[in-house]
Amino acid sequence: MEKRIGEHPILGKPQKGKLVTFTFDGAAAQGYEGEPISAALAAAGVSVHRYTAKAHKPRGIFCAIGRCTDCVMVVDGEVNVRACVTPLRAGMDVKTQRGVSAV
Amino acid sequence: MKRYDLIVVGAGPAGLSAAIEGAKRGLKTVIFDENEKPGGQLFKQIHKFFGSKEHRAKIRGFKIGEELLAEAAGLGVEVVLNAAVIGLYQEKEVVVRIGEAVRHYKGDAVIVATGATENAVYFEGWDLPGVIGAGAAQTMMNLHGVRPGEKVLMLGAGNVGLVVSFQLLQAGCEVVAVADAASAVGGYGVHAAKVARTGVSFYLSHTIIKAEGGDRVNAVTIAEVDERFQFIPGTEKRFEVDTVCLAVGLSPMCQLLKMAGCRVLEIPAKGGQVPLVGTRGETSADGIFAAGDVSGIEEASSAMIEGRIAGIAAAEYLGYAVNAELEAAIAENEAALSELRQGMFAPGRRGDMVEFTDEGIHVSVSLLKKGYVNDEEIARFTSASETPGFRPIIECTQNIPCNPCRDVCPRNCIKVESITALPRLNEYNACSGCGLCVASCPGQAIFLVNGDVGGGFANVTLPYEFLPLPKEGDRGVALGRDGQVVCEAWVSKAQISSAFDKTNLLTIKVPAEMAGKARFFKSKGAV
Amino acid sequence: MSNTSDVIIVGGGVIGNAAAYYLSKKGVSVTVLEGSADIGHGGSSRNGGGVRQSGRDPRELPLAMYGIQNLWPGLSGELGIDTEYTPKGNLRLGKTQAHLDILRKLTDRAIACGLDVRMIGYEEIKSINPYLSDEVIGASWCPTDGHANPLTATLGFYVNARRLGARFISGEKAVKLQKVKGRLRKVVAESGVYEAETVIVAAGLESRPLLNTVGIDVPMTGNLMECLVTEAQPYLFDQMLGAAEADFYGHQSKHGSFVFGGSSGFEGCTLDKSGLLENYEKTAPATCRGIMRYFPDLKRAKIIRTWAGFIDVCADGVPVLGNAEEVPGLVIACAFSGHGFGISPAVGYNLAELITTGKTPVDISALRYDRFKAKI
Amino acid sequence: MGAVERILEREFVPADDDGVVVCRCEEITKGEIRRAVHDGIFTMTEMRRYLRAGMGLCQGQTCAKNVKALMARELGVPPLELEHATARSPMRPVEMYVLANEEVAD
Repeated sequence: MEKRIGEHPILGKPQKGKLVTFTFDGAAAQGYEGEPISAALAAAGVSVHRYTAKAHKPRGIFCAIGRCTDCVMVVDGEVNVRACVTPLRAGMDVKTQRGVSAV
Repeated sequence: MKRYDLIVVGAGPAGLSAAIEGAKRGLKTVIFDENEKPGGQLFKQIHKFFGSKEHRAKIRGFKIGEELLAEAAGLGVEVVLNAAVIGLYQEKEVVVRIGEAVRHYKGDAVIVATGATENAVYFEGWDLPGVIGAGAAQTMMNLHGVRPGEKVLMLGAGNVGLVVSFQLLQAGCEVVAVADAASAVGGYGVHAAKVARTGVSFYLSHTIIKAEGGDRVNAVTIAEVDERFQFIPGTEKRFEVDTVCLAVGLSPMCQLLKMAGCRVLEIPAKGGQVPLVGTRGETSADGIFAAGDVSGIEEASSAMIEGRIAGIAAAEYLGYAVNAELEAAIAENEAALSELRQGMFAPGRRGDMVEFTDEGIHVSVSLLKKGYVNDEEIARFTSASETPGFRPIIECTQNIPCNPCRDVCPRNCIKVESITALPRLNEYNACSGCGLCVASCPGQAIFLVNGDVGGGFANVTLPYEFLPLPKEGDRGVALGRDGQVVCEAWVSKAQISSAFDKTNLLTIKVPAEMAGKARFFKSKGAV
Repeated sequence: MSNTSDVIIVGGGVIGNAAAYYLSKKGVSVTVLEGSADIGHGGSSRNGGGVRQSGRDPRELPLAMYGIQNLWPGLSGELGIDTEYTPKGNLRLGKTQAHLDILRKLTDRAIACGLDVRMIGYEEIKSINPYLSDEVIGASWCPTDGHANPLTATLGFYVNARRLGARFISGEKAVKLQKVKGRLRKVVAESGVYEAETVIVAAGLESRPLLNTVGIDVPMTGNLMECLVTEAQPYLFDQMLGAAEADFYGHQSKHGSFVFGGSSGFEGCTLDKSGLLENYEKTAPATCRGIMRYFPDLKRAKIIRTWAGFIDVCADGVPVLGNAEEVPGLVIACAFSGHGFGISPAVGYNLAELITTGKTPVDISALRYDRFKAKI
Repeated sequence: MGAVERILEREFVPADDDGVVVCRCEEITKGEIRRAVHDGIFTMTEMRRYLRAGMGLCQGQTCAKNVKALMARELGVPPLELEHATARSPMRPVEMYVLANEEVAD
């Protein structure tokens, strides 16, 4: 199923920025500028944002408003970036976080 | 240091309302909000609000947010977004992160309206991707236009769980079930009914045993619980899902007030830790006020009124309003607030098992257990007649503070005596079939029935907030209140009108004897 | 339950807990009275975690050395709780010639006491910690120093003392010491009266008013200091760090977060109206600026929490420790002046020896309560 | 706040779901929290310090209520008797260079 809502019965067509390219774990991906990184990833079918430090368990979006910090990823080399409240920009380098690093 | 008369933290319904009242009285006012968009939870609430005209009833939450924001801007309130208040220090010093800097501000008065945060429950697999808060689902679909998943199980049959379930359906997701450990639906029955009639099953006295999956949840198992919330072996039910939504309540977010040294109490009925506040929203710390969910979880309508009171109180505290004006405004707003706090869902009655409506009618047990009023019980409240001519069928069975149906009818067909009374028909007034009541009812509980359109058929007009909107002539099936197929149906009319505000009216033709049962429509293609 | 035990310890901080543990191990019955709701409420949970010998006054240096040689290495194993003891050295950093002069003086003094510590230059500093900025021109280096986790160490002593039978009562503030027939016998607290042969007063700043009730005064004052902690970060280094003027200290914890203390220069004159040990709004930003001058690479690390705590600063900067003979039965352990955590196992151990044998393995006579003399 | 005698009469009884994570950030399980109570960890603040439950990135915003209920059950007291941990700034994680950059508001 298409993850993006084309037209919503109440909200109409989602207002989005321009389509931009970024990289996710080294591969090219697309999303709309200004939407949270997590929205672009969800639309691309990505659920796993990180693997935990102790048990190496997958984690993804949980609160989506920057509070639970479960969705943190490595963005442009910076660890622990909350993907749900960080706007997507063209050319961003987004990586799955493992523990507190990208490897 | 930059100083304001009034610093408001949080641009949700309470914060915006507080700032408006302050600014109206001449206070130099600023609002800081950590989010990119103002309005707080209003911007995720796409349903029409309950209440009366004064409470902006039948206006959708996000529109109310826009209205408040415009009003605040018009009064000269500075609304600073992407501005996270990171501390409320002594002497009312507010430290705000804005962009790549922190700024220090002083407020002669500070109103904290930081709202609430979602509760969580833990079970095996709750940390899997795909298990999310109901608020997260709202954020993803209503703010960012992305479906959180395809097949969703909702845990929680309070208002949040019910509203979000309906929103998931509107976004095109499948809701496989709504489960709740409580033995009865906790939210408004009408919210449950509009979900149930689309075919969603309700499992009360059920909770989640475990979620399974690898890199994402792919199944969830629920089971029945006894009165002590212990699992009953053998009652497990497993659903294949890619998403589990948790809607298990909210907690006030009062950390900022705690940091400021305000006295905080733990009050379970208010959702957890709340500041000790007086009738004006004043906390134990001089010049610091609290309003909205941060001082106790309630509806957004109440938050707006609390915000107004706190805004006026801050004005009085700073000498911008005389006490008499404050007292009058408080009395007026308190009257409105107490009106909102009446009925079966009044804060004081939370947790009570209500057996009879204020009118003395035995409440629908099926509504509480299964999310819909069954065919036998509905007769206590309303009935469809198999006669020609339009007649509104009002399936509003609980005393909630709401009366737009009365105000909207051009022919005064509907009366609602006190705001929480069940609507009644004025028999002597002829319904014109305009459909405004159907479109205006925030609970989507009103249907128009024309009991005889010839050939043994009746027309049922129902509210329809989904896409695609079926077209005249489409064939399909009618579903009953319980979401089961009751008969074949044909679309005789699909009405879109700006007066209906996106609640489209779908008129379906069904066999006359089904007029009392047919409450939803599914196109053949969609069955 | 009987309110009589062999020893009463007033104060459930790391000192009190360590003493309770070592006494319980010897079969002594102990009652610990903690005035707040939480064990380790005061400085024990509000410090930078340094376990160092370098930079210490010669009067307390022997205790620090004793602990590092005899107690810290086996402590986690003994307690069954990870105290995160990391003996990977201490760099005390200097940025100016004046700093180097201070460090040199401290180093010479410590060497005279037999400590392995020396001055090192830029190159060697970089080889030990390549992340330090070029502003650092010299440092003292003590390879046997280190750091540990004050939270788990404090609670580790507590949990084990409790397991060995020590009685703990929290929320029980001691208000008065009382002599019976010439010997200290009773501790009157808010909810009860307790009796013992020996009373250890290890209540930090609160010790002073309590000791006053038997006519003893320890010249000390409270100084509200602040620390901050970052989110977990990839591993960078494992030394303990300090600065010549003691205005910056910290380390990276095992968990990955950095714990740093710093100052704004307003210490001692900030407001604390509510008594909540409030942070001062200027301190965390100042500390961050300080850290970035030492570690520019940490600029994007996120601060997740700050906290403040009183240090009990003694008039001459070293603790008061040992018997107060003029009040038989009274043992004092307070005024640790902000560097008590590192020596807490040694203090606890020596107090236990003092109480059970009358002697201590380390000579603590320089820390006597009655040492204070006017300067002229 | 009254005096609390740090004694727990009940023995620790293992449960099937002891392995379930309660504090997501620090991956602390139900069993670890329950066992810590029996070790003598009686307050929310101590639990943070002992196990790091509620000390991670979110600072307990997600788990505090659940940890509290779990501890209360284990201690055999009403949850109301347990105090939440202190609220400390910053209320949201802030990068060091941002916190360091104090702009004078104009």
